[in-house]
Amino acid sequence: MKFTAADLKQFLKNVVNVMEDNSEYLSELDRKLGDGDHGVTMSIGWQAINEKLNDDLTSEEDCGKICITTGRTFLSAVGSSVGPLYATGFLRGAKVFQNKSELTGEELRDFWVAFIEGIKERGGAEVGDKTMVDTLHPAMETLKTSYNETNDFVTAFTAAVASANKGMESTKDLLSKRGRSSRLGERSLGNQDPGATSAFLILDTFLTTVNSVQAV
Amino acid sequence: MKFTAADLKQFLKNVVNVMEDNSEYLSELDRKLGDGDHGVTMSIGWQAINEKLNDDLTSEEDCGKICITTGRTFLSAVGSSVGPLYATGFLRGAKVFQNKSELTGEELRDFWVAFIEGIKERGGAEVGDKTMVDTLHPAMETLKTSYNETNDFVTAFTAAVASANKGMESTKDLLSKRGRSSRLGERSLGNQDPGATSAFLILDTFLTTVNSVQAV
Amino acid sequence: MKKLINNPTHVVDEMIEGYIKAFPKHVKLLPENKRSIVTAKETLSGKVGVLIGGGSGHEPAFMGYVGDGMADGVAIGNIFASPPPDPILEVTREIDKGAGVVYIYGNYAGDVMNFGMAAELADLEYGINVGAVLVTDDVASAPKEEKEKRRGIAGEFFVTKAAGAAADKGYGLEDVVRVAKKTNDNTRTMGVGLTPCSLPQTGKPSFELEDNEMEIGLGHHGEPGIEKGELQPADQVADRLVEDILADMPIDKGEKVAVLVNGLGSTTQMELYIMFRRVEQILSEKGIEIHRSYVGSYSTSLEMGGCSVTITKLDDELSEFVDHPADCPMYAQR
Amino acid sequence: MKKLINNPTHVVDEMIEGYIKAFPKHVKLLPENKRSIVTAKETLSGKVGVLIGGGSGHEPAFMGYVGDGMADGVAIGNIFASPPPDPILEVTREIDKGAGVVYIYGNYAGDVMNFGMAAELADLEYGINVGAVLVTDDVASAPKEEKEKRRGIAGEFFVTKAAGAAADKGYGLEDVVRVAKKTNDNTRTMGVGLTPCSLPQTGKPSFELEDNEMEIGLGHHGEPGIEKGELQPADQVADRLVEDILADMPIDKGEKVAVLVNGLGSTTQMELYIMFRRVEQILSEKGIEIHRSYVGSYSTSLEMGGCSVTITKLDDELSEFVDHPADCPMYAQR
Ligand SMILES: Nc1ncnc2c1ncn2[C@@H]1O[C@H](COP(=O)(O)OP(=O)(O)O)[C@@H](O)[C@H]1O
Ligand SMILES: Nc1ncnc2c1ncn2[C@@H]1O[C@H](COP(=O)(O)OP(=O)(O)O)[C@@H](O)[C@H]1O
Ligand SMILES: [Mg+2]
Ligand SMILES: [Mg+2]
Ligand SMILES: [Mg+2]
Ligand SMILES: [Mg+2]
Repeated sequence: MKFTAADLKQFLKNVVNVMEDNSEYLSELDRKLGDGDHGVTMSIGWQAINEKLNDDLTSEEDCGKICITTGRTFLSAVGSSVGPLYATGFLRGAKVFQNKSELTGEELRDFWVAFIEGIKERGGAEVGDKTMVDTLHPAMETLKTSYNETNDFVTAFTAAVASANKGMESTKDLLSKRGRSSRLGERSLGNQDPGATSAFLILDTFLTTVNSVQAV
Repeated sequence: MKFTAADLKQFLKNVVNVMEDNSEYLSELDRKLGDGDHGVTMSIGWQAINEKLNDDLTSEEDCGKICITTGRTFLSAVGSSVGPLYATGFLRGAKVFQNKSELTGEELRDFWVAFIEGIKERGGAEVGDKTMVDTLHPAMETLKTSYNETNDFVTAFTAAVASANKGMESTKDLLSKRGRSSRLGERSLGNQDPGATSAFLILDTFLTTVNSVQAV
Repeated sequence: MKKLINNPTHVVDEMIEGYIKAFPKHVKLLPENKRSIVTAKETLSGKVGVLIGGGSGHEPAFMGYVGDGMADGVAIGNIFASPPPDPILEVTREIDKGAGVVYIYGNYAGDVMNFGMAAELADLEYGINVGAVLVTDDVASAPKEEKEKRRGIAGEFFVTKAAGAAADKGYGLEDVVRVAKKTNDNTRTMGVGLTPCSLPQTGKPSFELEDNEMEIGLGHHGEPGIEKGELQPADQVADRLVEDILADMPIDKGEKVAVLVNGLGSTTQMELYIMFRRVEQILSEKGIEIHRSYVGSYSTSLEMGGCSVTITKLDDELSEFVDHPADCPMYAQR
Repeated sequence: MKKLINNPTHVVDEMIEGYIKAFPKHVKLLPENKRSIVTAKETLSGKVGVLIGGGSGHEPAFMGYVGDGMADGVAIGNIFASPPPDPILEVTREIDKGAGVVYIYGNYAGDVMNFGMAAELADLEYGINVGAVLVTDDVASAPKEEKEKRRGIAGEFFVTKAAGAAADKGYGLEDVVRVAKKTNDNTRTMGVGLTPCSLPQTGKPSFELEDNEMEIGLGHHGEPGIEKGELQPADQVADRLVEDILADMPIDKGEKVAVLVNGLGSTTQMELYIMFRRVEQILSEKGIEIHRSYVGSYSTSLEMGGCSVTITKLDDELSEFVDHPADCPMYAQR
C-alpha cells in the first residue's frame, strides 16, 4: 500500500466536504447536549484548512508539514474544545510523518495511534465519559490488534472504523461526564455525543480515501 | 328629569364596567395607531375611580365634589394623554355641579359642554385631527342645538350620542394629525381612533344611565 | 410573551422598589407619590435642577439617568404613559434649590400636557421657575417642515447629558435651557424595528412584522414607522439610517459629532457593534470626526428588537458637556 | 431569528472592529491576531496583568471589561467557543510588565485547554509567569461534591473586578491569584432561562421551551439545566434561585455580600429590578447586608431570555475591591 502526500491532502479535502455536509447535523447533536456549535466549529476549522490546501499547501510534499499546518490552522481558526483536541491529534501524528512524502501502512497506523493518544492526553477523558474518546479509543485498540494480526493497514483500519462506529453509538447510552453536558445527568441519555460523531466522520473519511487510493 | 348624586355615581360605576369590558378592544385599536396601551390606561384610571366610589365617595352627595375626585383620581392614576384630557373634562364639569346633589337637564347639558370644551382646550385638537375631539365636538354641537329646540335633555343627549357615534366612525377615514399616530400618514387610514372610541363609550354609558334613571 | 414578573398591574411599582433598594447611595424615593425619584445626594443650593421623566418601559431611561452630572430627579409614569403632574411637581419641589428647574421630556401629547400642567402649578403654587425642553430627535416621526411635531427618542440621552453637565458647571436656568435646546436642535435619530414588544397587561405584540421584515422609523412605543421592507444586511440598514439623518441635518467635513447606537431591548450588543462599525465607516469617509461614541441599550422599548442611530453635532461647548463625568446607577462615565 | 448582521461568519470580527472604533481612547487591537484587545493606556510597569477571555456572545463580557480597575486585555473566541492559544499568548506578551499575568476564565473544557496551552507557551517561550483562576460559580452545573467541575457564568464579573482592583492596588501575582480565587470561592450563581438564543450561523434556537415554561439552571450557552417547569411569578423564581445559592453557600446573619442580577440578553431591566426587589427582601429578612448591587446585562447569552442571580460573600478586603473604581467601555464605576 502506498499513500502519498497528494493522498493525504485528498483525505483532508474529503474531510472538508464531509464536515460541510454534516455541519447542521453536528450542531443539532450539540444543541441537545451542549451549546449547539459543534457543526459550526468544525465547519470554520475545516474551511480554514481548505484555504491552506488551496494555497500554502498546494506544492507541499512533506506529510509531516502538511499535518503541522493542518493542526495549527485548525487550532487558530476555532479554539473551542475541539481545537486543541484535533490540533493535538494532527501535531502528534505529524511527528510520525516528518520528512516523508510517501507513507507505509505501518506509518499510517502509527500516525493514528499518535493522533488518538494525543487527544486522550490533551483532554484527559476516559472511555465512558461520553466524548470523542469513546469513538477514538476503541478504534485505536482495534487498529493496533488487527494490524498486529493481519499486517494489512486497510484491513485493520476497516475494522477500526467499525469499532469507532460502535463506540460512537455507545455514547447514546452514556451519562455525560465531560465538557459542557456533564451536569445534564439523565437527560443526556439517548443523545449521541457530537464530538464522538465528528471523530467517527474523520476516521470514516480516511477509510474511504484509503480505499479509493487502493482502487486506483 | 331628576338626576341625583347616586345616579352620577351609578354612571361612573357603569363606565368602570364598560372600560373593563372594552379594555382589550381599545388597546387593539391603539396598537394599530399608537402604543397599544389605551385600554390599559382607561382600565387603570377607571379602576382607581372605582376604588374611590367604594370608599371616599360612598356617602358624598355633592356632585361637584364627586366630579373633582373623579378627575383628580383619574389623572393621578394614569397621566398619559388621556389623563389630563378626561381629568380636565371632569374638573371643568365639576364647576357646573358645585354644591349640587340633584341636577336639572340644563345643568347636565352645561356639564357636558364644559366637559368637552375643557378637553378641546387642554389638547388643542381640532375636528378632523383624528382624536377624541372628533367624537366629542359634534356631540356637543348636537346637544346644544337639540336642547335649544326641545328643551329636553334626554332627547338632546340621545341625538348627541348619535352624532358622537358618527364622529367616532369618521376617524376611520381621517389621516391622523395629533398624538403618537400623526406621522403614520396613509397607514392611519381605515383605523378608528382609540380615544374617539373611549369618548363615545363614556357618552353612550351616560345615555344608558340616564335612560335607566328615567325608566324608574 | 413570557415575563419574569408578579402581577402585571404592579410592574412599575415593583421595579421602582427594586431600583431604590439596589442603589440607596445614589437615589431615593419621595414620600408622596411612589413615582418620584431624586438623587440621594442633596442637590447643591443655587444649582439648576434637572428633571427628566416619561413613561416606563424605556429603562435605563429615564430613571437610570439620575445622578451626578445628569438629572437630579425623575418622574415615572406607567408603561408607555406620561406621569401625571403630581409626581412631576413633587420632584420639582424637591430639586429646586432657588435656581429653578429644567424639564426635559419627549414630545408626546401626554408628556406635553402633564409636564405642562406641572410647570404651571410649580409656578402658581410654589413660585418655582420652570424651563421646558421638548426632545424632538426622531426624524421619521414628522417631515422636516413640521419638525416641532417630531417625537423624542434615544437622543434624549444627549440632551439630558448636556443639561446635566451645564447645571453641574453652575450655569443658570436660561443657559441650561439654551444648552439643552441647542443639543436637541443638533440631534437626530433614526430607528429600525425588527421584533415587537408586548405590554405586561395585554401580552399582545405591539406590532406585526413577518419573519423577514424590518420597519424603518418605527416609534419608541411600537408606533408604526415610515417603511416596512425586507430585512437588509446590517451595513445597508446603517447606510439607510445615517443617510436619512444626514439628509435632515447636513454635517460638514471636519465637524465633530457624538454617536449613539442604541439597542431597543432584545438586540444584542454584538449587533449594535456591527451597526456602529458601519456608521463609523460612513462618517469617517465623509471626514466627520466622532468625538465620543455610545453603544448599548440606552433607551429601550421593553423587549423590542431593533436599534436606533443618534448623531449629535458638537461645538466646543457641547463637546465639553459630552465629556463631563457622570455617575448614575445605570450609567457612569469617568 | 432576525439579526442585524452582515455575513454570519464575520460577526465576531465585525463586532470587534466596531468596538475598537467606538472606544479608541479605551482599547486597542493587537496586530497579529484580530482577536486580541488590550487597554489603550500602557499597563504600568511592575503591575500584574489581568487577562480575561472566552467565547463571544456574552457581551459586555468579556471584551467590555478591559480598562482601568478591571482587565488589561482580553482574548476573544468565536461565538460560544474558547479563543485559541495564539491570541491569548499575544495579549499575555503585551500586558506582562514583569510582574506576571493572571488568566481568569470560565471552567469549560475548551477554555481550560486553550488557556492552559497558552499559559504553558507563555512560560516556555517567553518566560512569563502565569497564574490561572478558573471561575466555577454556576451552582446548577455540578453537585457540591464536584464543585471543581462547575462552569463559570455571571460571577466572573466579580472575580474580574476583584483581580482588577487588586492588581491596580499593586498586589503581586500570587496575591492577585489569591484574591481572585477567594472571590470565586465566595461566589455562587443560579440562573433561569425563558427563551432561547440562536447562533447566527445556524439560526436555530439553542433549546426548546414551551410558551409557559422556564428552565432552572440553564447554562450560559443554552446547555440544559436541572429542572424544567411552569413559569412562576418573579418572586417565586427569585426565592428558588436564592434558596439554591444559600443551600450551597450558607451566609450568616450580619455578613456582607455583593449581588448581581444579570439579564441574559432579551430580558428587560424592568424584570431584573422586579427580581432584585425580591432578592433584597430575602437577604434583608435574613439579616444579610447588601454592600453593593449590580442589576443589568453583565454577561449575556446572545438574545437569550432569562436571568441569573449572583451572590458574593465579602470580607473587608473584597468589599474594598468591589468598591474600587473602574473605567471600561462597557462598564464604569466611580
Ligand atoms: N476533555 C475532553 N476530551 C475529549 N473530548 C472532549 C473533551 N471535552 C469535550 N470534548 C468533545 O468536544 C465536543 C464538543 O465540541 P464543541 O462543541 O466543538 O466544543 P465546545 O464544547 O467548546 O462548544 C464534545 O461532544 C466532546 O466529544
Ligand atoms: N391633543 C389631543 N387632543 C385630544 N385627544 C388627544 C390628543 N392627543 C391624543 N389624544 C387622544 O388620546 C388617545 C390616546 O390615548 P392613550 O393611548 O391613552 O395615550 P398615549 O397616546 O399617551 O398612549 C388618542 O387616540 C386620541 O384620541
Ligand atoms: Mg459545542
Ligand atoms: Mg396609547
Ligand atoms: Mg401611552
Ligand atoms: Mg462552544
